[in-house]
Amino acid sequence: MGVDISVSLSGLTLDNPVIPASGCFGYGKEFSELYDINILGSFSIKGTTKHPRFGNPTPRIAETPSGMLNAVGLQNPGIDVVATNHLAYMGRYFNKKVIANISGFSIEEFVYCAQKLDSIEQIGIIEVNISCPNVHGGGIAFGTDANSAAEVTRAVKAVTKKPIYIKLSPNVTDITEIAVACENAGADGLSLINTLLGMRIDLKKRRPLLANKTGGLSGPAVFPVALRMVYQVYEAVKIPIMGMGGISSAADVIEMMMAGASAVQIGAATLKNPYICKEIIERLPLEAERLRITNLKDIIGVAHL
Amino acid sequence: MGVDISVSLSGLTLDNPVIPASGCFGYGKEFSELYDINILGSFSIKGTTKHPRFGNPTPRIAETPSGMLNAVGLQNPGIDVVATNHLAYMGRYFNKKVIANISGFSIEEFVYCAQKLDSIEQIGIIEVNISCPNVHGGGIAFGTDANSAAEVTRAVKAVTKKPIYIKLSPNVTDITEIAVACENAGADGLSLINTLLGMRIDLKKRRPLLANKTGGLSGPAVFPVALRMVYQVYEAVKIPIMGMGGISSAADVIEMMMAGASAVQIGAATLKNPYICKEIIERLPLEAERLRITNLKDIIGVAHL
Amino acid sequence: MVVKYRILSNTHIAKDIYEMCLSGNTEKITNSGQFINIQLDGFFLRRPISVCDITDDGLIIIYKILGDGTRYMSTLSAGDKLDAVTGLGNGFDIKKSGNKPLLIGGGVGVPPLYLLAKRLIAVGKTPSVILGFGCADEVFYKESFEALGCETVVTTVDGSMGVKGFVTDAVKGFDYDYIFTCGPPLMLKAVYDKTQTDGQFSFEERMACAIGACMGCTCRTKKGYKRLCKDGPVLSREEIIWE
Amino acid sequence: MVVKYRILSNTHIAKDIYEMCLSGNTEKITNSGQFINIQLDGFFLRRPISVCDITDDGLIIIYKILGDGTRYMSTLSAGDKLDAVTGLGNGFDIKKSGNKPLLIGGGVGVPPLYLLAKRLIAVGKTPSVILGFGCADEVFYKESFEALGCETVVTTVDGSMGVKGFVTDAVKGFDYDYIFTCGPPLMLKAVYDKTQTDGQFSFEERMACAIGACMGCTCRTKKGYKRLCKDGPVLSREEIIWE
Ligand SMILES: Cc1cc2nc3c(=O)[nH]c(=O)nc-3n(C[C@H](O)[C@H](O)[C@H](O)COP(=O)(O)OP(=O)(O)OC[C@H]3O[C@@H](n4cnc5c(N)ncnc54)[C@H](O)[C@@H]3O)c2cc1C
Ligand SMILES: Cc1cc2nc3c(=O)[nH]c(=O)nc-3n(C[C@H](O)[C@H](O)[C@H](O)COP(=O)(O)OP(=O)(O)OC[C@H]3O[C@@H](n4cnc5c(N)ncnc54)[C@H](O)[C@@H]3O)c2cc1C
Ligand SMILES: Cc1cc2nc3c(=O)[nH]c(=O)nc-3n(C[C@H](O)[C@H](O)[C@H](O)COP(=O)(O)O)c2cc1C
Ligand SMILES: Cc1cc2nc3c(=O)[nH]c(=O)nc-3n(C[C@H](O)[C@H](O)[C@H](O)COP(=O)(O)O)c2cc1C
Ligand code: FES
Ligand code: FES
Repeated sequence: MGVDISVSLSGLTLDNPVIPASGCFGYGKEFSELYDINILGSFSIKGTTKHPRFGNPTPRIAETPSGMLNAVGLQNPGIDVVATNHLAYMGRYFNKKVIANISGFSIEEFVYCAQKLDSIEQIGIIEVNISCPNVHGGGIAFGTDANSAAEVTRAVKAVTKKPIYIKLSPNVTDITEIAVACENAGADGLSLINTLLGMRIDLKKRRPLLANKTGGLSGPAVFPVALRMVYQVYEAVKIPIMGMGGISSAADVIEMMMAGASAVQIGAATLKNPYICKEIIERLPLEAERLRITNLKDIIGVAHL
Repeated sequence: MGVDISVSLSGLTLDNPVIPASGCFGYGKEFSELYDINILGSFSIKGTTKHPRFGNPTPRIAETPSGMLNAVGLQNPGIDVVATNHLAYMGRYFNKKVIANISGFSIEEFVYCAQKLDSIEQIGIIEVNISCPNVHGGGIAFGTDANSAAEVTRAVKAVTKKPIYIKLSPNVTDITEIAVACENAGADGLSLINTLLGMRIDLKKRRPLLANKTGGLSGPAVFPVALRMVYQVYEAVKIPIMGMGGISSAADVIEMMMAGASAVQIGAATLKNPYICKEIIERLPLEAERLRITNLKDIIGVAHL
Repeated sequence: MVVKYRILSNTHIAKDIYEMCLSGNTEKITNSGQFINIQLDGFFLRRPISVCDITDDGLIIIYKILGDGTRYMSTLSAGDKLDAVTGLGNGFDIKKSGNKPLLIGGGVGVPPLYLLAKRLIAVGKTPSVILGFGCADEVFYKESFEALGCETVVTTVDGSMGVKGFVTDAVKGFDYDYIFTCGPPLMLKAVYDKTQTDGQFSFEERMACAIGACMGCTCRTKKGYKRLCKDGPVLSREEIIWE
Repeated sequence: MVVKYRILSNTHIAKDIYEMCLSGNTEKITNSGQFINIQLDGFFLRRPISVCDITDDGLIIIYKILGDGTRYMSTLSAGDKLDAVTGLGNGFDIKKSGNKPLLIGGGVGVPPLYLLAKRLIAVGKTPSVILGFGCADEVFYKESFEALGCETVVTTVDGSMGVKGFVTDAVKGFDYDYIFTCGPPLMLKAVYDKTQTDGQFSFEERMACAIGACMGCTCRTKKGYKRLCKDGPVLSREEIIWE
């Protein structure tokens, strides 16, 4: 009895591997009104950019079979406001370290954000999102080109002592190539996957349903793709992986960890059921016991043996 | 009243755009015992290779949210047996032209298959599957490299007068690049998408569930990804597209056509419900009418306007 | 707060329109104009539906069959469970109202105005009501508003009941000093243009979380970006930007 | 053929084991050992379950809660509908049987042997039966086989009922000239090794179409590749290749 569900990420020990994913938990405030979010392993804040952004026009949301599309387009108040207001205020309802998700349209913007966050005690990990469909570097998204990915990694690493996790895009021919490039450039860990590029059409209007035409697919539909990518990347790198994409149950958490994730993030499922992370954390020890797991850390990557 | 649901593909007129997808309809025989399959627009036969293949060990099938993984691995009796036995026998239960799906592990094998089929009257289109995860050309699957894709296209075009449709893989960074390469190399049309590479783990065994470890994801879960790719490719090429990936209703057919497909294929849904193509064909005129469509051909790519 | 409601009834009350009575906790629902977000088996996202009325042991919603989700809802029956996140949105602020409020609803924009009317009456400000529909078959709740004692005018586009035309064609007949309105976007814009008083407008947007976390439903206003699920769905005339 | 069955009952008969009686068309079910493929709301693939018995107006299946699909099945109740593709697989060929057939079932391999026993009795070849389970809690249908007049021995791994051990530990007590067996792969292999007579073995495999079209369930046999859904699930001893 007494399953150990704690995990660790680059020196940071988490009570459990459950982390709400960036963009699906805001800055935690709305959820903190529903339950004490200090039970979470950590959470990843909404992707922040150097400058404030409105994001894309609406509709930004569409439903798909076992999933959803979003084209929020990185709406955020900009890193300065996030650093001074949001993160400062967060202490009132969350007393653990958070993951700061940052994005940019140029290397300089990533660097600006990382620098700004470097001195903030509260931040455990900086998660560098190079996989948002809107972010471009020389015509190709940073996340779809190994050289650009490495470049961002190096630049960000140079300006902060915080552990840096690069968040990878699944919209690539070979995700291990990008993963290895990031590892070689000094990344402390990897987060994968971001959303798959998808689309829906409004049959009555005969137009793309989302104002942005395309959007990012997430939710249970993408789970097998995410799992495959975590499995492949685990074989290609030595740095820890935060696995995500479609997780919506304690069994999914265990499956993702067996594929190679040291911790997991949960996105779309928190939008469908705001209590899902709490429920999963409560369920994890039982599910582990059923599968004769006494320490969750033992199963990381176990499917490879 | 009286919606025209016929479509045409490279000179071939189909009574309707509904085509069971390769690998999900065998050679039609099992379905012909359930209903008169002559109501179909056409169907695409199981992928055929030069030599007979057993395929992968079992388990070959896994379930996923709103979808499934398969790792059949191109089990087939080889092109010679298909040409002499299966296609000959097919005339007893199917009197329309079929689509012959071929695969290969080298250019020579594709060419062998195409040559063999060139003189068979019954075959309306040769569908060249360069996107099966098992098929490699110089270390990279033909379907993930524009040059290899073009090379296969040219080689096959050179040996047959039949219309050639190249079947593309979704597991690429930029599908339009491959599509354009195939068009420039002489392809008459494109089929997309093949399956997304995915995986499941057996929690009790702590091992990949499929004997082949990874498998191809298909079914409704992939519909938004398929739709996006058809939409993108429609803008990049002038040749017709057979759209597929997750279609399971008449509304899906219309959505895929609005994205740019001239006809559609239906795979996983036929495995779940063997009557689905019949049901969709019956439903199509009603659904079209509801959306004020009088001729299905009018909506091909209409979402781009 | 997530509540597992029990369905008491699910009644077809007009063309494609159903009234569903639910039994369960309503403590988080403080204002008219708020909504609940309903989970449906086999659908990933929840469906936002306005609170039409609060009853002794639950609430009433009214919905229209628009797509697959609402069609599925119409197949549910008494005794079935319904999981919903409840008490969402700001709702109408009746304190800001003048003394002669006019409520203008179009189609399934009508339901939230019913609880609003009751709340206004409770503070002595009985509203007048305009209900707009496509045709007579689609009309619902006319009698319910009348039973509250509200002067109620129905408009139908085809003239098959009440005033022929749009809700805005009925506005001139009323003496009012404030409006509350809910309905399709084109109607809201027309009401905005054809009325001059202060007022509150309830908007619709496609939502994911509906609790203010995902930024799925943001709109620009003169007072900054607002999340229609949390800072809305009700906006005041002076803050609205039409795009 | 797709049949919409109506559930008449869904009864818990042993640990994690349910017996479900269905009313509906069974004309396509010609042999014992055939199966139906059941659609469940919220699950993409159907679940293959053996026919346990044919009744006047339908059939009986017995299933074990193994994962989410069978757990969901256990929540269904009388009156609910069940969509199934029916009459699948070759089934047992009783013409090939000797005069003293022995049926060996393990766990949820037991159900198809029940209809088989009835069919054998109908042609005057009353079989003997060995039913293997983990423990006494899991035992089902012992009395049913006895009521048919079959000599029936139960084995349990922990010895809590009948012979302690595996089905193969009970085989030596019988005089038989043919076997029919269904159960988990390890049991089938053990039966194959510990018996010498001709016989038929029913296998399980993960399936997609279950009608022979997708090649999802192929196995190698000495008579070529076979689709377990169409050319199986029953194979004869002489064609089996163990991998
Ligand atoms: C705050 C609010 C209150 C509402 N109150 C009511 C009400 O009281 N009665 C009523 O009938 N309808 C109401 N609606 C609209 C209702 O949410 C949609 O009609 C419903 O979600 C359609 O679901 P569907 O599955 O039938 O349609 P589909 O088109 O199949 O739905 C697909 C997706 O789009 C979303 N969607 C589609 N149309 C709308 C829409 N107009 N607004 C928001 N999301 C949409 C769905 O929620 C779902 O996520 C309200 C909407 C909002 C935002
Ligand atoms: C021909 C045949 C006859 C069967 N007869 C019976 C029976 O009479 N009673 C009974 O209890 N079980 C029977 N089974 C096994 C039964 O199909 C599985 O236990 C069931 O599909 C598990 O579904 P699940 O959703 O609970 O498990 P999950 O593991 O959640 O299922 C996931 C997927 O794997 C498949 N799967 C998992 N285990 C098996 C398995 N052992 N065999 C085939 N597919 C599997 C499921 O069908 C589903 O597609 C039979 C299997 C076959 C092939
Ligand atoms: C509404 C929404 C907004 C998102 N915003 C961000 C973001 O700002 N930064 C980021 O790195 N990922 C963002 N994502 C991606 C998620 O963090 C996650 O990688 C992805 O959704 C896959 O996980 P899921 O299937 O559990 O949702 C967003 C996802 C959703 C659904
Ligand atoms: C069991 C199975 C076998 C398949 N075999 C082939 C094949 O032999 N050749 C091929 O080109 N595609 C094959 N496919 C891919 C389908 O033809 C189709 O491209 C894909 O499944 C997406 O469509 P769907 O979502 O409707 O299934 C197979 C798919 C499945 C599910
Ligand atoms: S729907 Fe998530 S913020 Fe409004
Ligand atoms: S499951 Fe499709 S051939 Fe057997």
